[in-house]
Amino acid sequence: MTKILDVNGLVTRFYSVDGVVHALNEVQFDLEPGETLGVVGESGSGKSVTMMSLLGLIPKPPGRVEGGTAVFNDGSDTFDLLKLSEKELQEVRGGKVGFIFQDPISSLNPTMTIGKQIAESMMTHLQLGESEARKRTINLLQQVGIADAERRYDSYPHEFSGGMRQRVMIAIAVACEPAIVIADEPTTALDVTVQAQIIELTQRLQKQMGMAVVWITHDLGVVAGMADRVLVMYGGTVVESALVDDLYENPQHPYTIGLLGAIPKMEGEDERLVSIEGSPPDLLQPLTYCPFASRCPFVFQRCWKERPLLIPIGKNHDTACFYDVERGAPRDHV
Amino acid sequence: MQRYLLSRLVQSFLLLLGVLIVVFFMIRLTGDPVSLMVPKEAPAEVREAFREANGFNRPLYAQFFEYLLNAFQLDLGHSLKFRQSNLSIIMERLPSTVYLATISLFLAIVIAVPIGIIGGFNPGSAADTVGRAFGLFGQTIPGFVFALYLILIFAVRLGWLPSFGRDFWYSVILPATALSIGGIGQFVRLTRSAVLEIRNEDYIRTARSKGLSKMAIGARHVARNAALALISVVTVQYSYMLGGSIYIESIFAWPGLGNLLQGAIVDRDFPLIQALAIVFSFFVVTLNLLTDVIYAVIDPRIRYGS
Amino acid sequence: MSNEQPIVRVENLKKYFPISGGFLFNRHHGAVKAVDDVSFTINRGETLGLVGESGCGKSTTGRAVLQLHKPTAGHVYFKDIDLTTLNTAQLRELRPQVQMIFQDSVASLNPRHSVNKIIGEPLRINNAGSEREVHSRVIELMELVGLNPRWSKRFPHEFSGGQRQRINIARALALNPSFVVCDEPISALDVSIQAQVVNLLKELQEQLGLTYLFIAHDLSMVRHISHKVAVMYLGKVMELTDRTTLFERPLHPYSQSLISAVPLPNPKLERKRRRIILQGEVPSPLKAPSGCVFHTRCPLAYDRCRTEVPEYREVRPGQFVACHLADRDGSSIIPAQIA
Amino acid sequence: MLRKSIVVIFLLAAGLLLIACQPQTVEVTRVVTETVTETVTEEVAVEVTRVVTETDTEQVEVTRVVEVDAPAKAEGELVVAITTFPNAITPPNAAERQAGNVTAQIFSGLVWIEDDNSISPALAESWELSDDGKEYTLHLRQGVTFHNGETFDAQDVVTTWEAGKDPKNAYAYVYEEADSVTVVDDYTVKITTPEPDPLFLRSLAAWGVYPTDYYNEVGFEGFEAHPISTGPFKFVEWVKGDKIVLEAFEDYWEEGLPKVARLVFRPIPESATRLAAVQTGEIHIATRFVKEEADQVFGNSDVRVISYANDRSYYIAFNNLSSGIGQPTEDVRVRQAMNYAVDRQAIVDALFDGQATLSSGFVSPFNMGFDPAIEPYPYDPDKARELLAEAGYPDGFQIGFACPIGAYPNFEQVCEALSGYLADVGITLDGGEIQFMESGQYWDLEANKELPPMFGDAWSVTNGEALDRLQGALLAEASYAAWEDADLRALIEEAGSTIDPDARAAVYGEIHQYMYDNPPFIYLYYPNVFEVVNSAVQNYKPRAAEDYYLKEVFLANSK
Amino acid sequence: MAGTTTPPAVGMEEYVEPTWGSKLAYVWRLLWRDKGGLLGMILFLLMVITAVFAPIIAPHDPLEQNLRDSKLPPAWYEGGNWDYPLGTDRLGKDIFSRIVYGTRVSLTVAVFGVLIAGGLGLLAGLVAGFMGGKVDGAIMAGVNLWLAIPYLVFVVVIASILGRSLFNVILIFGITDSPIFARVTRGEVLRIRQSGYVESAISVGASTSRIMFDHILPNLIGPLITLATFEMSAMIFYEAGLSSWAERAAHWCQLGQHGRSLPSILAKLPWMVIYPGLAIAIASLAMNLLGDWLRDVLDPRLRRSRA
Repeated sequence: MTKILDVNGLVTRFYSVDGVVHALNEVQFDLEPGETLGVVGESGSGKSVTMMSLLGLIPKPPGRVEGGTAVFNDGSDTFDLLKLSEKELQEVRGGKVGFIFQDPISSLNPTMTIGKQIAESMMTHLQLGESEARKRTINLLQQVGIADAERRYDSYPHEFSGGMRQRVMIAIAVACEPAIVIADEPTTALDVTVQAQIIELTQRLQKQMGMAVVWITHDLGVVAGMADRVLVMYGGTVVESALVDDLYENPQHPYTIGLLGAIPKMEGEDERLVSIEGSPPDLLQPLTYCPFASRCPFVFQRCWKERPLLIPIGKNHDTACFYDVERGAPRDHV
Repeated sequence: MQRYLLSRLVQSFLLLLGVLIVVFFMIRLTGDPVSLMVPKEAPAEVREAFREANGFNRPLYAQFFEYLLNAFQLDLGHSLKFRQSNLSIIMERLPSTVYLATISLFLAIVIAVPIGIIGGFNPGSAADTVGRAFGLFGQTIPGFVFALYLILIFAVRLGWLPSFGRDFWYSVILPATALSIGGIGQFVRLTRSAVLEIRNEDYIRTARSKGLSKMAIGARHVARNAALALISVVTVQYSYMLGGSIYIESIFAWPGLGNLLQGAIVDRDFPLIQALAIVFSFFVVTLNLLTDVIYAVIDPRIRYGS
Repeated sequence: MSNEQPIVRVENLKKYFPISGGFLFNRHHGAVKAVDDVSFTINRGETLGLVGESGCGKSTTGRAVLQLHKPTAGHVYFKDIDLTTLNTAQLRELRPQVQMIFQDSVASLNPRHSVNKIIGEPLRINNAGSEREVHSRVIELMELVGLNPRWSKRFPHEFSGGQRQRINIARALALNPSFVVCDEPISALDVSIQAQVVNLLKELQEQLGLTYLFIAHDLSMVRHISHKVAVMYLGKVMELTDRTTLFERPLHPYSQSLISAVPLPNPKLERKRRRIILQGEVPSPLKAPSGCVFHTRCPLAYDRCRTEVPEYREVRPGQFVACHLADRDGSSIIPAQIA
Repeated sequence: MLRKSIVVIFLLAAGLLLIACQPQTVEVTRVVTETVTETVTEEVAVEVTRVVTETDTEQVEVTRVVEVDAPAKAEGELVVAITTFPNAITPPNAAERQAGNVTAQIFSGLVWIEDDNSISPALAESWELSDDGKEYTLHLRQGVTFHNGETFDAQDVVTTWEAGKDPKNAYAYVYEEADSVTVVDDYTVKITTPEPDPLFLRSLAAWGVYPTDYYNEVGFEGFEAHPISTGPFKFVEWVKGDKIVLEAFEDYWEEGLPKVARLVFRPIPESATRLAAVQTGEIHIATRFVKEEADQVFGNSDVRVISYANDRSYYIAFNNLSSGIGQPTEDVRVRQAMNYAVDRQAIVDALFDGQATLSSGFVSPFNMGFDPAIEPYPYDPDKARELLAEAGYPDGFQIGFACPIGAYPNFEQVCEALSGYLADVGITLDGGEIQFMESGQYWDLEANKELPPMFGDAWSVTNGEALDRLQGALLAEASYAAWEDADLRALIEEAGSTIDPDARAAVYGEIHQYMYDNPPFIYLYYPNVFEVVNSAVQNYKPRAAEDYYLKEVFLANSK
Repeated sequence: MAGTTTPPAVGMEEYVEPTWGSKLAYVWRLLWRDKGGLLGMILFLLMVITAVFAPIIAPHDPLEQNLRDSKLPPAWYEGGNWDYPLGTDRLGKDIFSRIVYGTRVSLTVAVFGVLIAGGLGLLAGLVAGFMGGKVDGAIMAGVNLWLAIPYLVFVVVIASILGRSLFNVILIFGITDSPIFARVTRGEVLRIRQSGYVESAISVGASTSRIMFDHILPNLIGPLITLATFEMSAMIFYEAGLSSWAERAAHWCQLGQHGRSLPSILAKLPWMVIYPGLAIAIASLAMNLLGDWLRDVLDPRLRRSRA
């Protein structure tokens, strides 16, 4: 199967007051059509920046995408996202790639009716007239589970609850039936019961429309249930990538191991949580050694001298670490 | 929303009442009105007659209550100089001032807002630089100096436009330009910063993620929200233009309220100054109220809000 | 815990926020019943977890217990002293013993104060010794919570989120309190950091014999740290019991759905699990539903729930529930719902 | 950002370039210029501008030769700028000179004051004065009609008097100078005054007549809104704050007048705007400029400058009624010394480009009885020091000094300059500085005699006699007087009751001399005023009191 | 765990207490980044230096008149001389010296005007924001009332009652400008009161005065300094217009003193207006630029924390 998205060596930097923030350091991943890719990592690890960089959504200045390729191939078209002009990118955004953002309160324009905010996308990409767009928007609103869609078309965001707003966001993202939907922590701001609703809705729409979904989250629980594959990011780089079962059963990167250990179990007696001591890396320094070195329990001298690259260690399982956790010794052939 | 507006209405009314009281006593603090108003050459008995005729011999509280009572009946007293009801004098001049202020405001908005929007969308660009400089220029050049140069250039040197008065439709061009320059400066800066701020809002990111063009984002998402940020400033500026255009009206011999006030101050026509102060305050209060109404109309969060 | 002696006793606590406004004169249009008739006890050295979705009143409960919000009604006994009857001065005297850790570690630290000043503030307020003594206590506290004492002159923005929360904890512990309300202390933190803070809180509890009221919306964390758990919904406690019982045999349909909604970090289990997905969202506390407040979303609701407020009572020893169904047959509804 | 700032400065500089293009002109024209307008022949008016440069070479430049061809009938529109917004345009109410000038075109008075200050008949063709000097019998002109067609007769004079002394009027007291006005027959009226009043007949010039029927019909307010009299122009409309429009009255009693069909007054308070508007041709006559402004139109053939002395005497008053009691200024030598200490000419040169007449007393060169032999005090600081030493103040003294702000042109600077000269002879100021005050507050204090022992002021008269000014400033009971001198009082009272003009002139001469020797003031100057008029304007003659009559003015056709 | 030698972790470096030097260096970095702020700061410092050392800088007494040298053009024009670098006015006073001393006056007016306005506003805003309820309502009603009354009424009234003096100009600015400070202060107080650190201070038993002086006031400084800068710019601007007002003191421009003849002066003696006018424009520009910069630097919402 051809990959719908193949990203290699993506580098993004932010030129801030305090210096250059090395936000992305040669990020590498791919996406198959129709699959769900979970992207996990803590804040600042570069999960959102990666996706925003691909579609030219990072604020410029101070941001700058400085390297890499991101080949998009939906069967009919093949092109490098990073080489597109702003105008070409506009066609991709919303048309071929939909976005769902974290905070549905601030992510919707407070002074525009939600109907218009959805229809706008259709009118731009599908060249629909206003009435046609309205019809399809109402239809879409019903699909995302908003009752009384006809009337709600003319409502403003503040009249909606958080969960409803997130449904609207989803409607905006899928309005033009994109090939990829990128969901950037879409449930973080929501309550558990609502989170469950949103997850279910996304999965249903994904099946219906056959989209690939990139689900960015810091919650390993959320992706466990829905992702096909999981990408773990740390310090602006991908540290591990594996099929979901493989990752949870057989994590290879010390960071992934730590992350899994940090989540309390929902059954049985509680043991002490595994905590990853220390703080996330300072991205003001260029990444010349392993970003996790300062917090890694397995760290050894090489980790401070060299940056580990993503290497395949099993079927569909890559990791960026010099240490073989299973063997309890440094990898020798890397 | 009606409740909200009603309550704002009542508040405005109370505010006006406060203005009436404060203005009365402040004006009275300035001294014996009689010696200010009677010509220097007039003999003493004339002064006393005048005092009596105008009721200045009564106790202050009696004068105050009469003034208040009259004010409620829209009687703002009589001008000493013009010997007419202040309100009728003011009403004669009001249309000119409103006309000038409105054109100026329109001019300021039409010129400044696009400059601000362009600057806000392209911070650091050449257009932004020029726009900001223009804004600073507007805020640093005194309006009346600017006005004099407008006359020198466009009336005297080039002979394109009349130098004073309100005789032709194009008479308004020079005074309106002079009056709007300060507002332009302010609007450029505010629009720019509003746009800059809105550009960083999450919903603009959402709009971009939909693949909208810059134009569409600017027109549909930024403009309305930036307008919200500008409304209160625009109304403040408008009330300034209505009330603070003394220099400009005077320079252009524009038959408006500012000119009237200038004359009233020169002539020490305190009843008229008092009435004008009240009318200007009325503008301010009304415009504040109007701001609230506009907000209520265009900001859906207030329109349906709690 | 063996020590079954209640240190905190909350009885019928209510906190209503009046809605007022209007022109000319403030008129009361009603009240938001943020906390409506909540009762619980916490034993010495124990942790009571308080969970619920946003807007359920759990934070208000925490603040009302500490009298940071004056309760509308009810009593809060701390070591048999009724806090609700104390005046400001008396309360101030008692403050050292009851402390709070706040949610937002960024906002709860004054950006213009150094760490030394922040952690030392409670000591200074309560005149706990000379400046030198205060400083040495600050150093001690920083070490206790795992902060490098040499950073005491730094300012909050120079710390990471986890470190800031440690500063918060150190401040709360400065006066050797016996009871600490932790208001969502970890929800703003990254997963790996959450574990650090929770571990720290647990260690401190063991070390210092602290009693916690632990407020959170993350059920797995609450399960991890708590001895007893209370589930709140729209200002009322729906269910209160020890944590094992709650997570294994919840009686209230709300508890059940809440637990079932927690995503498990285990793909196989997660795929197998059947969720109870509640419809809709928490209604506005302004317009709380009649009868059982949960009836609008309850998959099992019937007529009685719409009209009659279910009594909050001990259905089984140590398990308090407010549900009509539990009244009929507490145990029978569980297996049907949870896979 | 630096780039931005540079642009800002550039823009500012660009704005200033407009200003900066002026200095060259300035330097070139930094000459003492004197503009004189004279009519050379009856046929042709030649405007001659004589430029006297610093090197004293004389240049005569004929700027424009205009056909003088007075039109047979009234034609054209004359636009005149006035500097304030008139409060009213009826004689008893028109509060100041500018409003009075509008009024003067609509109304005619009973007598007419000629340019040389002599009195000639107007609506009263002749008159007799009773022996006791209190009763005037006026014989009125026949066949005069009002603008509305009413015929003018004796009853109208009574109406005028009655309407004029209505206390609602600002100048009611002018009419109250008459005790009674009675009709003798249709064209004869008798007017009595309580005391013999040498100036009374003059004030009848200001009694613009009211039409009885019309006034009774419309009343006070109605008349204010639409005045009707027998003047050369009739009222058309008054757009408040914008313009007053008059048009020629065809049945005006003086044959062949007026000569313009329409007369429009435009209030333009800002002098720069007036100057601009007269240059653009939007207005024909603009008044009240200072020398520097008039210089701006130098060389512009579309307009010409008219300058003339204004009978407004500027002075620094001393006080011996209240605050000045016990001060050194009570000594006449000190007051003389202070008059010697000031270099008037330098002040006038610096601040008025020399365009002012120096003052030697309160009787001005434009007044009856002025003695040209009395020269202004020369600048002689040594003499001043000598006199001070003689008076017992060899090291000078300290004294309070106040000046009004915004009342008179350049007066603040004049006061400053003056204080500098006083300091040179050792006279310093209380508090180290002049007490400057807003004019309203200033008059207030002046009327209450609460100003410091030394204060600046000015006093103008409009009737060619110094009497009003003398009475107002030097009789203790007058509102604004600060000085009392028994001898001087006797002289002033004598002037006030001497009816015979020649005898009165002699008294004025005595007063002039007395006040020179025994100065109650530091005398300053009479400033020239400047007007700029369109070259087409003919026959325009303003007077020293800044009043003018436009009935004979016409607009030349040639352009 | 593999026991290894680990260099000090990133972000864990020894904390060095900032010295004055390092603080200044930081400010310098912030200035260097925003060249407008830099320009504003340089101009502002120049103004301060000029004001402080006016007697040393100015070649003449600003009040010294010399009628013989009146109306001289600037030195580089024909007829000018370097005794009077920027020429003289009609009384022969040195324009340059007057600008130098005028800087003093303008700065005095701006600084004290802002101090009065800020003081009054701060007090009112603090009380309103902190007490809330009826007190707040009453104070804010007063503030709105104050704002609704035209500024000229204050000018006319204060001029009439107190006469004209530098002090009264300051007083007018102080009084008319204070509502702005009151509003901003109140808004900030309300915001800070809601903040977590105030709540946590209450929870450790902090007294009201401690909260006020230790928590609220220090956090008000940033926004108020920024506001003060902008208001000072406005005051310098308006002081020039009102300077007719404060007589005697050597003012920039003295527009009012020239009164109606200003335009003719512009035409005939332009240096009397251009250079003082330029001084005002530059001062106003400096304060505006400085204000923009301070807003960026002091506004905690815009400040970047070290990650």
